[in-house]
Amino acid sequence: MGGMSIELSELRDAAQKAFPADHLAPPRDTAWGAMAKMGWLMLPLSEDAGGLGLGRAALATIHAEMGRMLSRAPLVPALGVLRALESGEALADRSQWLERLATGEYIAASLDFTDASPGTLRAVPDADMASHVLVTGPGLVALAPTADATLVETRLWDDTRRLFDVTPGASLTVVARGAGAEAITARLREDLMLGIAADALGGAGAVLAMTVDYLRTRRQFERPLAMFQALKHRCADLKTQIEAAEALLLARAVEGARAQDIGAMKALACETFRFTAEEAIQLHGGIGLTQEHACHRFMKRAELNCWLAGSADALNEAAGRAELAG
Amino acid sequence: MGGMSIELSELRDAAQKAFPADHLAPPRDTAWGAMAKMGWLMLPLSEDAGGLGLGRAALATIHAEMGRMLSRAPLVPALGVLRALESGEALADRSQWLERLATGEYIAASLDFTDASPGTLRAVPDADMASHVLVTGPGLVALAPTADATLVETRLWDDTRRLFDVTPGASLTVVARGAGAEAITARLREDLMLGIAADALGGAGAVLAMTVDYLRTRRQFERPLAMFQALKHRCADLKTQIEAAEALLLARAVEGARAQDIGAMKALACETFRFTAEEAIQLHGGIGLTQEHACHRFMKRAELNCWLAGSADALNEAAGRAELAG
Amino acid sequence: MSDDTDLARLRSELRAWLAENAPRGWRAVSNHAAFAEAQRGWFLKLLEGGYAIPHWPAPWPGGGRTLAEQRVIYEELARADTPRLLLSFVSTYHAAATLMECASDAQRARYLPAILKGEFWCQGFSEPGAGSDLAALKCKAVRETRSGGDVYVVSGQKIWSTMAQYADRCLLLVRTASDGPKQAGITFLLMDMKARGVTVRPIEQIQGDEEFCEIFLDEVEVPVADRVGEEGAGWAVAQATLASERGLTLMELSYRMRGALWRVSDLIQAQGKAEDVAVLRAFGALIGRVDSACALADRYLDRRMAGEERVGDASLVKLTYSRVLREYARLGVSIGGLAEQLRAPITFGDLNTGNWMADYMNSYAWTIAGGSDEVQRNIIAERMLEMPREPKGWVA
Amino acid sequence: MSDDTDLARLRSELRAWLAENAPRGWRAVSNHAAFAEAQRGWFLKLLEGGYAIPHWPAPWPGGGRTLAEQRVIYEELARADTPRLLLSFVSTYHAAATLMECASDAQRARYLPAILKGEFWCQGFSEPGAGSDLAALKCKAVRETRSGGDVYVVSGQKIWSTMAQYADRCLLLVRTASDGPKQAGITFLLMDMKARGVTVRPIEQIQGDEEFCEIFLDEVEVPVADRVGEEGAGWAVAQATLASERGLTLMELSYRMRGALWRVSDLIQAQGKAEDVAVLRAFGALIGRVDSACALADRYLDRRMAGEERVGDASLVKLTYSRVLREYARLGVSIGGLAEQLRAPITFGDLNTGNWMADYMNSYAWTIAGGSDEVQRNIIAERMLEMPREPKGWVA
Repeated sequence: MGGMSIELSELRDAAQKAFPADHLAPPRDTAWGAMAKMGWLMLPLSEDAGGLGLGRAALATIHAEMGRMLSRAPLVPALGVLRALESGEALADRSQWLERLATGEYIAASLDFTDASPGTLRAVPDADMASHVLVTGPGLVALAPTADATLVETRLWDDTRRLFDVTPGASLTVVARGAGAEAITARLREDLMLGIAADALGGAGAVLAMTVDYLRTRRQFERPLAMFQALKHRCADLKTQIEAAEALLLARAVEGARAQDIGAMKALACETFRFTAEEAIQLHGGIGLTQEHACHRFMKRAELNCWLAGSADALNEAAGRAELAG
Repeated sequence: MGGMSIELSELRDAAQKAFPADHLAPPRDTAWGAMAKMGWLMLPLSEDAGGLGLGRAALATIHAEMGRMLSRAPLVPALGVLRALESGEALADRSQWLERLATGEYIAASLDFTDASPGTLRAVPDADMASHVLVTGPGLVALAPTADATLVETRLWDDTRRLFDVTPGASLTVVARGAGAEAITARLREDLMLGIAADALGGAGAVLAMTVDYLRTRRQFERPLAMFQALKHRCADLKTQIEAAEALLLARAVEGARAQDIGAMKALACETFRFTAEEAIQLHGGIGLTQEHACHRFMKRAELNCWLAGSADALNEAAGRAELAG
Repeated sequence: MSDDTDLARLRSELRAWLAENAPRGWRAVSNHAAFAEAQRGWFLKLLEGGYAIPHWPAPWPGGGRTLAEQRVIYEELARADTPRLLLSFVSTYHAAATLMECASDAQRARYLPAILKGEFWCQGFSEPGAGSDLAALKCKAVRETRSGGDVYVVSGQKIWSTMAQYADRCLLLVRTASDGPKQAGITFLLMDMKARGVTVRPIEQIQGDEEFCEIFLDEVEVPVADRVGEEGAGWAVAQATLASERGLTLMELSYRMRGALWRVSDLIQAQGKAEDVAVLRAFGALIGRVDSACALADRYLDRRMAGEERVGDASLVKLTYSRVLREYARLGVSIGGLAEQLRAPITFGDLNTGNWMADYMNSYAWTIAGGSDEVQRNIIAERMLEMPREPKGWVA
Repeated sequence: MSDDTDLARLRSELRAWLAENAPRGWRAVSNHAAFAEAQRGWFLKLLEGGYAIPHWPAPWPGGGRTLAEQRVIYEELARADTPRLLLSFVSTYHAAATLMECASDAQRARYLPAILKGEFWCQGFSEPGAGSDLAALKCKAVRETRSGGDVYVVSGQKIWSTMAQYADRCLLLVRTASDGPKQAGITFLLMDMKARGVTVRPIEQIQGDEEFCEIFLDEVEVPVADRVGEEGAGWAVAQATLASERGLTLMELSYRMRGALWRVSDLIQAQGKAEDVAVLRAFGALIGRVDSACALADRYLDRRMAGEERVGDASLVKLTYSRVLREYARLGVSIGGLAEQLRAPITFGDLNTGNWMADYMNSYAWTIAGGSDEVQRNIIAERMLEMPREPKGWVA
């Protein structure tokens, strides 16, 4: 990612060592255990609370690495929720909650921002392994136990993700109320957008690298495909788009970035991944159409990412309105 | 254009002979005189009325040729108005009017479909050489003499066109009323859309041919630019888009085509020209940025065409709505 | 363009016949074996009606149709939403053209009637190592006397054979010589798919279908009597027949896409986006593009009928269709939103199913297979625009 | 990233200074002579303030700034909407870098102070016959004794020299040998634009400006004392200094574009499209793109500061800026509709003027000049992605 601090490069290197690029989409539960062991579940927790005190730049770094290797573990909602609970003024036994999360307990949250279905939370990642799901509403943030909820898994094209529709029961543990709840909800959404955007750009970089490798290796008409200028230029355009979106991701991965700016960035990042994956399949030719080759897994993850944590249409429209009003 | 009748190929050949491609944008008034002499001003007039009785396919053919050589003469509105007057049940001395038009008198019409300015007609081509301007309104089609009108010329980027804002005076000659007027207005709009679309595709073909010639001739890095595959593929994409849009133009250049289908075709044709001209300048490199080279004249005409006889946004929206309703 | 009287009569006869005979509910088929049977049934039914092989010469049943008549037939079959004859495609087009134009009388007498009994054929042209460079194929055939006969012993691998698991016979390109120009060492064989040494492995595709197969050939014996043309003349035989169907196929598929625009309308309504101007404009732009694909395919057929086909015309049609098909599917994916990311059952043998992600993935088959978009662009640039050919070699 | 104390102090000092000194109404200038004078005046004013040449080393006045300080200065100059120093660009960047890094003490002593008096320089690199292949230049220089001195006699033609009609001196690449590799025969001269035999012809551009010029050289005598480096070493001299400004320039221009987004807002309001969701979405997408161009330029500077610049990084920044600038202008053209097709007066020296068609046409200068988009793509593919280089020759 370049120009990053030593702390972040170390984090990146550790992630690449723990989850090498040649072993895509490792099993969720073992990966989750490894993440807990490496302390990633308390990455953003303040040092006072026993965490590493790393900010959004670290979140962007780690989520990008998870995108690169098609992680099945729900680190994006997990870390968002961790930060939400840490700010949860009304949460009794807060430090115990944080300790439980830091050591491996998972609390899920919805990645569907359309709010279409009161009563049921859509697109909740890995609710099957969650103890609770975070519920946000006007002036209220609370935890609902999954033991008490109805979970319905939705079958996805993306085979690296599991999403559930969750209908919570009656019992709720209050995390925050009033303005505090609004602030937590807003920040959670920003974290989720940042997380999905980082995931997307990690994936985009990986699928482009895979494509360039293929073109360099594969020979047709007595030369490597990578010699054909039309293909070179398409790869160069993808590289340029990815680098620009990555630069913007890092610029937005700070506290205090405005929600509309994070949203526009998320839209750009996800469209960049989507287009890169689309081109990657085309550039791989027939082999890209087979289940055996990893190309399609990136493509399906890219398509899904476009709809998690806000769609491009919704986010761009909001950014446009904000600029007009501003 | 291919697959065309002998009559149409003859018309096309005559146009190419009269207005060769190496003499772009000849002076308007001499071109207009030549057109009258060749009988083009009565092309669509029925044979009973002394015309050639050629239909919309002929209009598409001739307007495409005019686009190809950046014609300055207002043939698109002229032939649209001719057809309007021929159907003008309420027009006294109709045959004299038609004869006057067929021999060189010009009656103008607005090419602005937004109807933004009651009282003033916007985007009226060459009103300075018009005896009258056609005024259309709810249940009324009439002629307003320009002698009696205020003409304000608007300065355009496109130096091959002249457009005027025309505020007619009080005196009007009625052409049609009621349902007849509505039908004439509708058909006139279709004719104008077809005319501008044909103009666009003629221009697109010409500017692509010019670009391919340039790339074949110009050498860089010890080879013709046309050897670079990235440039070849871009030209091939332009060629494909132009051929597809041309095929659609010919399919829509028939009586009875639905307005929304002609509109969607017009939007596609004009966007095809616009994109072709944009790519043409890029592919010409520095020389394309000079006034000396003809590239920019096609580009400016392409940009203007996008807004004459309906914009892509308006026409595509209408086509989408019609399909939804249908 | 209005039909003349004969065409109008054909059209109304066919409509009446379809009202009686068009299969219903064929999209609900959920396994390939049943799909293959349904395909065979519909082919035999069409043959009975006289509409299965309009492009074959008379006196084959229903043959001897003009191109204009063929177009009417395909338009009506698409309009009536009948299944494409996916499994009879190779047998009635490529195999038939090969047999009629290049084969011996004995071969014709044996195989053409079998096709009309419902034999399915597949194509064994592509190889894993060759990709777009078809002539680089390596599948090796050595002429020997074995099992008491004069045979080619064939070993190698083929790929992207559509539904080869249900095929009875295969149009096979093999290498019989490896010195000299690569095209010159290619020979054309007709191979029995039930022969010993033939193994078919369906390829699991990204949308979950297994339409394409790999074919593994391990010392398969193909009688020399089943060679088409001379040894080493296989490339010319393949070229002669490869594009035999392109115009009609793409006309049919373009009109099928046009006929499926209601799926976009339904989706817009279901998503409550009928007043979203961005969606309406995108839909309108798509309509123009789909219509242009139809018009271009039509014009291509017109040119062919008029004997005015230009080199590269087929590439224009293929490239346009493949791009528009992608745009069609993408618009559906983007209007449908998160709901389209939920995996739904796929439909066999149809490209515009309303399962938008599946349609999107299927659309790659058209941008990659049968001459990728990249190959088409080369052809258009080099053969129509007369830009220089890709060099044969280079100096680094 | 928050400024540290020194940077924050620089920023507030500069803001205070700009509040006093920033020129007003500079966009209204309607002829080039007045524009050139205004440019010179603003350069001298900035020099007086200590902000004109922050990238020069100390003890030049205002020099010796860190890259971080330079960034602050350019950000603030853009934010205060002051004119770009278009006419001092070559003199303070390329000429200065050439003189400082490659020239003799005598040359430095003579020319650097002249630059600070407000001399304008131009670049004589490109030629009509060479295009992107800069090293193919043909402008010929022969060493002779003439007018009693040791001179190069130069004849040939240069093109795309920005505002050469107002330049005092020219960085000139000439060919002194035509055998051997084309790069090896190139020599770097400093030419007096007032010398006999120099003719400048402004090129009428498509938006009506005449910012670029052709320079015709007819036996122009350039003293050998004005040669930089050895004869035949000109290519290396040019390469060393060509990209000297790229990061800061593109950072400045990207932030200027960001700062000009209000023009899009105004246009949307004026066109009554504040509730057109298609327009809003397109605007939002543009905002993301513009912000990404700013962020990429920033990251490039960060990398340079950290000594981590990669080959190709400058190409990423240039290609991104040029594409986004095009998108910015196109969105304005498409929102503005027919009204944008009416020809309005142009603004000199600004790229985001709100005259959308003029801005659109101006944007080509960035996709074509200074290494076209196509050349940047080659660099990125070959140098960053390690794809094979374009072959030097070929076999047809």
